[in-house]
Amino acid sequence: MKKIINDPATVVAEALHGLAVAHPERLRVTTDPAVIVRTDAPVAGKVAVISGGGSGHEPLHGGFVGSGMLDAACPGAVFTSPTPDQVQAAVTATDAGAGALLLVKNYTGDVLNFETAAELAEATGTPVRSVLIDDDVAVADSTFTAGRRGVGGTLLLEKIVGAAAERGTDLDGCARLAASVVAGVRSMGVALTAPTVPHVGEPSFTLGADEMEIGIGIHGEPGRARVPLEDADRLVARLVDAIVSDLPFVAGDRVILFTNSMGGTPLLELYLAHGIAERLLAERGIEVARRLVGPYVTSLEMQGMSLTLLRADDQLLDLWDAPVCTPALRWGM
Amino acid sequence: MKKIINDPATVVAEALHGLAVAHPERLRVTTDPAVIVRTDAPVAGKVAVISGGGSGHEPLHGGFVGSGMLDAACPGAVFTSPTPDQVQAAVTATDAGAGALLLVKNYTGDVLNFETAAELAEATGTPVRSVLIDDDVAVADSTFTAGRRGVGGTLLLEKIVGAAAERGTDLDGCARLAASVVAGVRSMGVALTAPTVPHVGEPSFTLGADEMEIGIGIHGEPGRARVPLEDADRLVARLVDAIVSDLPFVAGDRVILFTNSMGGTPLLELYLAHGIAERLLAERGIEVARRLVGPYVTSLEMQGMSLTLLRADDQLLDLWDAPVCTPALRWGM
Amino acid sequence: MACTTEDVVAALRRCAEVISEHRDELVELDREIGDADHGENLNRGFAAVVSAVDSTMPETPGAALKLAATTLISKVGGAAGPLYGTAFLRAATTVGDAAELDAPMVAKVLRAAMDGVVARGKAEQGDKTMVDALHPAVLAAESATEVPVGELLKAAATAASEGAAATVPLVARKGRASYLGERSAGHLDPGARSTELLLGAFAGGQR
Amino acid sequence: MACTTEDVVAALRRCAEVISEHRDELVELDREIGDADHGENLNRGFAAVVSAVDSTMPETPGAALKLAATTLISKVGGAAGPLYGTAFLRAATTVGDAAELDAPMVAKVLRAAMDGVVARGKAEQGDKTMVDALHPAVLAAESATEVPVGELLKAAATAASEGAAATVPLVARKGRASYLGERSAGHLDPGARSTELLLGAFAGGQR
Ligand SMILES: Nc1ncnc2c1ncn2[C@@H]1O[C@H](COP(=O)(O)OP(=O)(O)O)[C@@H](O)[C@H]1O
Ligand SMILES: Nc1ncnc2c1ncn2[C@@H]1O[C@H](COP(=O)(O)OP(=O)(O)O)[C@@H](O)[C@H]1O
Ligand SMILES: [Mg+2]
Ligand SMILES: [Mg+2]
Ligand SMILES: [Mg+2]
Ligand SMILES: [Mg+2]
Repeated sequence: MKKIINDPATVVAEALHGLAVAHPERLRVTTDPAVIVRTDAPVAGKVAVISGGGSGHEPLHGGFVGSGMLDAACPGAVFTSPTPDQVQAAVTATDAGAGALLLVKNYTGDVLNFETAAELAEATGTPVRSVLIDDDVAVADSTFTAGRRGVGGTLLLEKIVGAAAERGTDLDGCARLAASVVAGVRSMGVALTAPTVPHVGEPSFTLGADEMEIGIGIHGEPGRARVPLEDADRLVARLVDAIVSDLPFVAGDRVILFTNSMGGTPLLELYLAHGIAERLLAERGIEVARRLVGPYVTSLEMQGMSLTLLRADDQLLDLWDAPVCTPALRWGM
Repeated sequence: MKKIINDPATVVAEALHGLAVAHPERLRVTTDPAVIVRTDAPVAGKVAVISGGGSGHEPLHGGFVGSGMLDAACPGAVFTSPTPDQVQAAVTATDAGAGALLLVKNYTGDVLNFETAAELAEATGTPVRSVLIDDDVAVADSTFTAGRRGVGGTLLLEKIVGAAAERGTDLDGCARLAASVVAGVRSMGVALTAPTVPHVGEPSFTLGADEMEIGIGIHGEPGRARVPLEDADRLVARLVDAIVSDLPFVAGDRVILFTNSMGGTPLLELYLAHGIAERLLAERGIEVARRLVGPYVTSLEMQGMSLTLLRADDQLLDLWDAPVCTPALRWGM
Repeated sequence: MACTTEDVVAALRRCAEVISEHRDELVELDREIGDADHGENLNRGFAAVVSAVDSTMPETPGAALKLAATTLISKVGGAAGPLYGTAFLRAATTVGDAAELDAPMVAKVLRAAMDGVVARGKAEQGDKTMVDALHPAVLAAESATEVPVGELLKAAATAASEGAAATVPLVARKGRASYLGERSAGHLDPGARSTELLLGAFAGGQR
Repeated sequence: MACTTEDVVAALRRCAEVISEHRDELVELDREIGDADHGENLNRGFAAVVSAVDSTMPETPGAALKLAATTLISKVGGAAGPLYGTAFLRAATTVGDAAELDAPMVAKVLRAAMDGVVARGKAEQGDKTMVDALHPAVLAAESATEVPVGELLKAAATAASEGAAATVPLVARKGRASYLGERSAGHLDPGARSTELLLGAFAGGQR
């Protein structure tokens, strides 16, 4: 295993320390339980927007803490959902009386831990609402699975709900908005290589030199199918087809297109893929109104990419455009 | 070779297309010769700040085109310096009568091609100045080498000079400022793995499973020494020691610290390394006044990192803080 | 031969030992059909349980089980954290402040633990989860309430072991392994295996 | 037997062929002590030179050389682009508008080309660059001005070949290979090798 670390057991704690010293003006980090909180929290009168999940997906979620997006993030161990006390501590640190909205990626561990935390927080009198995001079309949404996973759409959800909360939308309004984003967002990813979790020391799965995994999860969970490597045109078409036909997105739709690197895929390739995605959407009459390209929802050093599409009306676009000031996403301020 | 591409021969052209459609409001891309230009160029009365170099280092340079930073960037083939006509076309597209400043990384190819372009541009009547950046302390600066390479410091140079030009500093002033940045900036990097250039198809060099290359260049050029893998504390100390003792940086200095991923090193590790660097600098009495952490000056998917330190007075910090609006670096607007 | 506070604490220590010994195996099982953290998470959690009992010295079996529950909930994360946490919490509630646990009580405790897991995780038998090890263990315990607690626990552990082994051919329908669909068949479920190990540790740490 | 426009154009086509055949070898040489692009860059450049002469049909040897020069400068990039571009440019200037080149002129052209490379790149003999192949080639040409142009070019190519081979033990002091210091010894310089190939192509394309 080749990594710039000291000890697998302390990777997350040391990285959190680095995050804190890197962004002293925007966030502070508490340890035990580990929580990343915007410096000005609690913000009077504002709904607290909180997310979290396993570490190893950076900048998700800690990189999105700040004005206009998350009030706090709860980083678990690498690829492991955080514990209820982390979530509780996040609620306590950000609660300004307007309640807290928990944005939870749909994985059994995340769901159970956030659920437990929500019960505990409600018991202390803070109104808490949870919204599950399950945008990954690679997984069949049936009783034979744990349901669709939350992947790239999480970023769009955090940005848009964060903007609404910043503008003073109340807890119910934020929860309704979040549900509408979840209803209109779909993603799918592909992996060319496997990530290596520090405490494991070897790749999470084995892919042949000429293979790729279509429909990969962001923890290196296997996806829909293992297929021979193919060129970018074909590969991007696969993702676009699966996503578009799922919702479905139709001619005339306006969308936000998010082209995401899983970490190890360089920008050169990512922009190339983005260009293809834009062309394929244009061919279907789908209008890309906004776009984001970069490594934002990653799986350590895994090579691969994902596409996320969100059907967006004027309100969503306006919230997307609203000022945001976080370590990883910043505009308008 | 596992890459999201169609054909090695068209990677750069296709990626440039993707960049253009991803950022229509900020930049436009011309092909043949390939140039990335901010949409509002030429900006009346403003010195044009132009850089460029081989592709594969994204977001450098194209991701830094926009208000407050570069007016244009010239992307060469992967790891290959651009040609004089690209640079000439960039000058033509951005020349507003106040002249052009070329920021050139010190590699033989870049130096020769920019030099040729400068001669050609001067011949057409545009005043052109060139500044070489050679911040890589890994290379001995002697008559036995092509001199130090330009690496991470390039980003700081582009940001600071770009801000000055945006404020109306004239060509001489911009060139003097650039020289002062070059005089005060030092970098060094390390690689854990090798990048694979699309037209080559195999890794640029071979590192054993337990080896790392100290003092790596951003094209996978070998560095100072190949040594056994070591933990983050030791590795970061190596980089800090080499950089600090070179200028030297001394107690009481205020610096901008830039912790850079070479591409394949995930943010989790990068923040961890950043935390160590801040601690080591604090121990030496060097004050980190500003910091930047991320994959900004990369070498395709190479795992590794670099540190860059710039001694910064109030003027440089003020220019660093000035608004910037580019695909990869954005604040204040 | 009933089960005292010391027995429960000793059993918790054996759990930590067994999990630590099998950490890599559980990681590897989870790497095959999950995300390779099960062994690491449980190991972190049970190490914390040992620290907690070291510094707190619980006074009843129920207090020991509750301490284990809250520690697991706050240290493990993932799916297994809340599931095992709930199991220990329900066990503690069932025990109340009894000073010793006899065989019928232990059987009740195991059933309550399983019900807690099912209430949280909604898994049924055959979904290829820890429930597949827990369920036969509970049945075995319930038909061994006449024997000493040690015997009962051994019977439960043996049944858990068989239940775990029986997960190999199953297709997962809950948890992360369910994303694999048919590809999850042919692998031992890591949670079922850890349940087997934990019950083994309670039964005497022989396995 | 002097050298006509057709001869120069044919030689340029042979250059493109030889470089294309040796693309991978030049990439590999550059991978060892540089950045693995030399073969790719020259191949792109000479393919463009062929397109250029196809569409422009130069009317004098000088025009053909100038077309090659500007095409290489605008298509190759890297160190080799401006260096070879300058070499061809100086060659074109030296030729002027002569319709044919005799042996003394070819020797002068080669010297001018080398001077151009040295003026741009500031490399001296022994720095482990293309100059180490060019320099012996120029000397060989200058002592062969009495023989037909074809013979002169063969002598130059042979000398270039020896000069290139002699770069193997050298430690690089210019270009990207210089970063390697002592580690650059033991490798053939890619630029010296391409110079050898190009002069071989001019001499008849036999190698
Ligand atoms: N819904 C569920 N009900 C019961 N057990 C479950 C459920 N989901 C997962 N599990 C168990 O949890 C185990 C995985 O635990 P762990 O790896 O710690 O969590 P995660 O999947 O979050 O990484 C599985 O092997 C399975 O036995
Ligand atoms: N200063 C110089 N003078 C002469 N030749 C040089 C000089 N620097 C480099 N070269 C030649 O250029 C070759 C490398 O060319 P190429 O790989 O195309 O450029 P780059 O190093 O920019 O990638 C070297 O092998 C060497 O022969
Ligand atoms: Mg997990
Ligand atoms: Mg090069
Ligand atoms: Mg797991
Ligand atoms: Mg080269």
